[in-house]
Amino acid sequence: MNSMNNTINEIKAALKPLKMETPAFRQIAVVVKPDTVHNALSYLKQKGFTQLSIVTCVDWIKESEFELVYILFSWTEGIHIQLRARIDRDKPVMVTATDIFPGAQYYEREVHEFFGVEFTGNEDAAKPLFLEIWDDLPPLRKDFDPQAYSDSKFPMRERGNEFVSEIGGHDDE
Amino acid sequence: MNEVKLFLGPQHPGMHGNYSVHMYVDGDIIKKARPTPGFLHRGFEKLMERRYWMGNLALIPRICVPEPDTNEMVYAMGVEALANIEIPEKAHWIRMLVLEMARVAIHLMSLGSIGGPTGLYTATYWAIAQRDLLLDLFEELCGARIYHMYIVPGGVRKDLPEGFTDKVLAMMDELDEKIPEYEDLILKHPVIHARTKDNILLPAEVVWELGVTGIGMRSAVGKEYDLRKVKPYAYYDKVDFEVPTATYSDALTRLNLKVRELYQSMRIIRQVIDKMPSKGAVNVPVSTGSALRWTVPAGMVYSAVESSRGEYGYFIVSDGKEMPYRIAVRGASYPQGLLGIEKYLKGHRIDDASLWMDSMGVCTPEIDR
Amino acid sequence: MVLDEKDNRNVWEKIGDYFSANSIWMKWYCTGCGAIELPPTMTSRYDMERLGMGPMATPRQADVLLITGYLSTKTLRRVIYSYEQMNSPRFIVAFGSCTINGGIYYDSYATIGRLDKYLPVDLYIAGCMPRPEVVMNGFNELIKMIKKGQAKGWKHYQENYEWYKKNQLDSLGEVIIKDEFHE
Amino acid sequence: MNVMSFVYGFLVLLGVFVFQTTLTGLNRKVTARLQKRYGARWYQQFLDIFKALRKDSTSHGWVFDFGVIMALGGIMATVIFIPVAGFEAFPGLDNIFVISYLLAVGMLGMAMSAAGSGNPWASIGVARALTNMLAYDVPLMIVIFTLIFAFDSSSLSEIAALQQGMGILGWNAFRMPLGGIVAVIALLGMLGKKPFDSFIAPTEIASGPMVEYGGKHLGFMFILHEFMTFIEVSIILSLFFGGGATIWEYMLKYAVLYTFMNIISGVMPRFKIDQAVKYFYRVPLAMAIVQGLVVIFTGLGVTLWF
Repeated sequence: MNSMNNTINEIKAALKPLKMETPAFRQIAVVVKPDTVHNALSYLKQKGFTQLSIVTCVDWIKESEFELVYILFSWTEGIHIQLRARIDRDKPVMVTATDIFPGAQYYEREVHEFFGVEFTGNEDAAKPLFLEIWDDLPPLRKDFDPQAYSDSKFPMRERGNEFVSEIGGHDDE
Repeated sequence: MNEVKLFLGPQHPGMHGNYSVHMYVDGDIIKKARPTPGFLHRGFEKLMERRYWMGNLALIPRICVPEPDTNEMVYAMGVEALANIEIPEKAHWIRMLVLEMARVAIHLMSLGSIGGPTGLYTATYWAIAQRDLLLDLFEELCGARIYHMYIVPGGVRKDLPEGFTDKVLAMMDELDEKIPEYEDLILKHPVIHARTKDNILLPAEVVWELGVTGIGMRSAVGKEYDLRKVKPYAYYDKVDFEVPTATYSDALTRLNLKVRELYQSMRIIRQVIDKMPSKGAVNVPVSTGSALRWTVPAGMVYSAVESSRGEYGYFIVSDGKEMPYRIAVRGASYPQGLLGIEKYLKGHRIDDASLWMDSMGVCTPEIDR
Repeated sequence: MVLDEKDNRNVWEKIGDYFSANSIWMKWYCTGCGAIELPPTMTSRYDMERLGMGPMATPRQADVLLITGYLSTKTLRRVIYSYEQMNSPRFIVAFGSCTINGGIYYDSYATIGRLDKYLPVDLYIAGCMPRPEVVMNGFNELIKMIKKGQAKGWKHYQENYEWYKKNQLDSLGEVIIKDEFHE
Repeated sequence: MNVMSFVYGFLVLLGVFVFQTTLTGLNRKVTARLQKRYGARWYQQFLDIFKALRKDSTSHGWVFDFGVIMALGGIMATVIFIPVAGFEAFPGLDNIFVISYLLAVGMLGMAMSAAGSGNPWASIGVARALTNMLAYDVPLMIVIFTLIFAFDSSSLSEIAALQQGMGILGWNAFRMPLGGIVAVIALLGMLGKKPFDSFIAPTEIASGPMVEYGGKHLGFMFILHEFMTFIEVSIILSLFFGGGATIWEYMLKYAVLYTFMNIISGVMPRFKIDQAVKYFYRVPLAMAIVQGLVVIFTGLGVTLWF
C-alpha cells in the first residue's frame, strides 16, 4: 500500500485535482477540470498507467452536466485510476484522447452515439456505430425513455387472428 | 486496382456470433476492413438503470453469453465495494471455484472452436461435448446450464450441494485424461501448424496501442499481466498458480497458452477444493428489509476481473437510490474487436479473417451489449 | 394440433413433405444468445444430425431459419433479407422468450417485441434460454408439423405480404441495407 | 454401339447413383463415429437430394441454369465411359484422355454456372477450385504418364486388367509406391476433401461456388457431386489399385478406398489455397518426378521388382 500512497501524493502534486478519493481497493478517483483532462491523461500515461480500460460518460441531468470517465490501469502497480471531468450538458464538447491512447477511438465513438458528446479531433466519432437509422435522442441520456420508445416503435401484436397456436410439448395425436 | 467489396457476416458461417466485418479485398488479400457491431445491441446499460440492484442479476449474465460468471463476479464485486459488504470466507472460495470452472468451460469451447475456421470439425465435436459435461456440474450447482445467477452481491446464492466437490474432482481427473487427446489432435497437427504458425501476429506495441488484455497481451509482452496476480481479488493470492506467458504472439502461441491456462485453472480448482472450509456461511444479507427495495450508498466504482479474454470491468455509479444510476461495461474483447479489426485485419488473407477473430478471442455480445 | 384440420395436399406434396421433414437444413445465423445452446445441440452430446438436420452456409441452401433469441432492429433487417432469399418451402423456428414478447428486454429501445408481427414463425421454443433437450423436442415437433403439412408460414407470408411489409416498415423505417463503410 | 449400349449406360447411371449415394450416407456415419456421435441415417443423403429437388429454386440468369445442366450432362456422359470391373458401355473408348476431356465439360459447366450467379464468394470459390485443380493435376498427370509409358496403353480397363492376377502386390500402388502415394494425395484434392477443400470452405467463403444454389439447382449439384466422386475414385482405383475382377470386388475396394479418404479428411483441418498449391508442388511433385525417372530409367515397376 506504500506505493499506492506515493502514487496518490504524486498525482495530487502534479495534477492539482479538484477532488481525490479511493473508492475501492487499489483504486484512485481523480476529478479534474475538463480542460486539463488531456494533460492529465498524458501525465498518467507517463506514470505507467499505460492501459486505457474504458472511456464512458455519466449523465447528471439534475446538475445539467455530463461526467466523462477515463479509467486507466497500471499493470506494474496494479492500480486503477478513474479520471473524471464534468462538462456542460447543453454543449458537450471534449478534446479527443486518441493521440495519447489510440484505443480510445471507439470508446469515444460510442460515447458520442449514446450521449451526444462531441470529441474534437476524432473524425470518426460522429459516425453511427451500434445503432442504425436512429431517429431519437441519444439513448443513454437520462431524458430518453426506452419504454415509451419501445411501445411506440415495436407494439405488441393484437391477439386473435393468429398464425401460431399453442401446442403441447408432448405428442397429442 | 480491382478491389471487391465483401461482407463477412453477419450471417456468414465463419463469423463468431452476430457480427459483421466489411472489407475490400484484392485477390485474396484484405485491403481494408471495417467492423460493424451492433447486431446484438440490446441497450443493457440503459436497461440496468431501470432495474433494481437485485433485479439486474438477471440481466448481467446475458452480456457475455459464453462466460456469464465473470459478469456476475464483476457486478457483485462492484456493489460490495460501494456498499462496503464483507463477504464470508467460504463465499470467496466458492466464487473462485465457479469462476475457474467457467474458465475451463470457455477455454474448452474456444479450443474446440478452432475447428470452425480451420475445418477441423472433429475437435469442435469433441471439445464442446466435453464442455457439456462440465455444464452439468453447473446445473447441479445452480439449476441452469448457461446463465447461472449464482454469484450475488453478498456472497453466493446458496451452499454447494452434497458431494459436489467430489464430482468436480472426478471431472478434473477426466479432463486430465482428455485434454492431452485434444492437444494431440489440435496443437500437434501439422496442418494446424501451417495455418497458425507465424500467422496473425500481435506485436507488443500493438498490444499497448489497442489496449488488448488477457492471453493476447501475455503472449506478446511476456509478463504475468493477469489481474489475478497483479490485483488479486477473491482469494487468488492464497492459491498457487502460474500465468503462462510468451514473447512472440502468433495464433499458435495463443492456442498453446490457452491450453496451459486450462491446466492452471484445474490446478486452482484442486487447491480451492482442498482449502475450502467445509462449514460456514456462504452469504451475508445485504439488506434488512426487502431485497428489491435495497439501496446502495452513492458512489462510483470500477471493478474488474480477469476473464478468459482479458480485463472485464464494470463502472458502477450509484446515487443512493434503489436502482443503479449508471453502469458502463468494458467488454474484454472491445479493443481487438473494433479498433483491432479496423487497423490490423488488413493484409491478411480472406482465409484468415475468421481465424483472426477466433484467435484474438473476439466475443461479440460483450462488444455490442 | 388444431391449426388446420383439412388436409388438401395431393400425393406429390405429401411425398415432398416427407422429404422436407426428414432433411432439414438450417441457416447458420446466430442472431442472439440462444446460439450458445446450438453447438451442444449439434455436437456429440445431442447430435442433431440424427434428425437429419444440419447447418448450411447460405440462406439459399437452407430450409429453416433459426432465430436464436432477441432481435435488434439492425439484425431484423438482415433476417428479413435472409428469409426472403430462402427458397420455399421455408420455415422459421424462433427460440427463447425474447422472440415471443421481447422477454427480458421488453423495454429495450433496440430490440423488437414480438417476432411474428414481422415474419411468419412456424414454431416457438420457449425458455431463456431453451435447453438442448427442448431444442431437440422443438425440432421433433417441427418435423411432425411438416409431415402433416401444417408448417405453412411461407404460404402465409406470401398471402399476407403487404401486412408483413407494412409492419416491417413501421418498426424499422426501412428494410434496405445501406453501405456500412460510412465513407 | 447399339441400343443395348444405351440401355446399359442408363443402368450404369442408376446403379452408380444408388451405390455412391448410399456410400456417402454410410460415410457420414463413419465420420460421425470419428466425432463420437451417432450421425445421420444411412439413407440421409437420398432424403437430402430428393428434398432439394422438391424445393423451389431461384434462378440467376440463363448462364446459371444452363451451366448446371451442362455440368450434369457432361458428368453423366463421363460416368458411362468409366469401366467397372471389365464392363463397359462403349468398349474401347475408356481411354484416360477421353475421360479427362469429357470431365472438363462438366467442370466448365460448374464454373460457368457458379460465376453466372454473380456472387463474389462464388467467383472466389471458382478461382480457388481451378487453382486447386492445377495444383493436384500436375503431379497426378506425371504419374499417369509414367503409367502410360510403363504399360504402353492409356485404357483404364487394360491398365486395371494388367494389375490383376498377381495378388495385392501386383497393384500399381505397390509396384510404384511413390506414384501410389501421389495418387492418393491427389485423390484427396480431387474429391475436395480436407485438407484440400478450401474452395468450398464454409467458414471462409460461405461454401464458395455453391453459395447461390438452392432448391433444385442444389439438388442437381448434389447428384453431380455423387457422379463426380464416382469418376474420380474410379480412375484412381483402376489405375493404381487394380480395378476389380468382379463387380463385388470392385465395389468392396471402392468402398474401402472412399472410406479411407473420408477418415483422413475427418481429422484434417484445411490448408489455405496457397499452402495447398505449395504443398502439391513440393512433396507430391517431387515424388511423382522421382517415380517417373525410376520407371523410365530402371524399368522397376513395369517388371515386378520384388
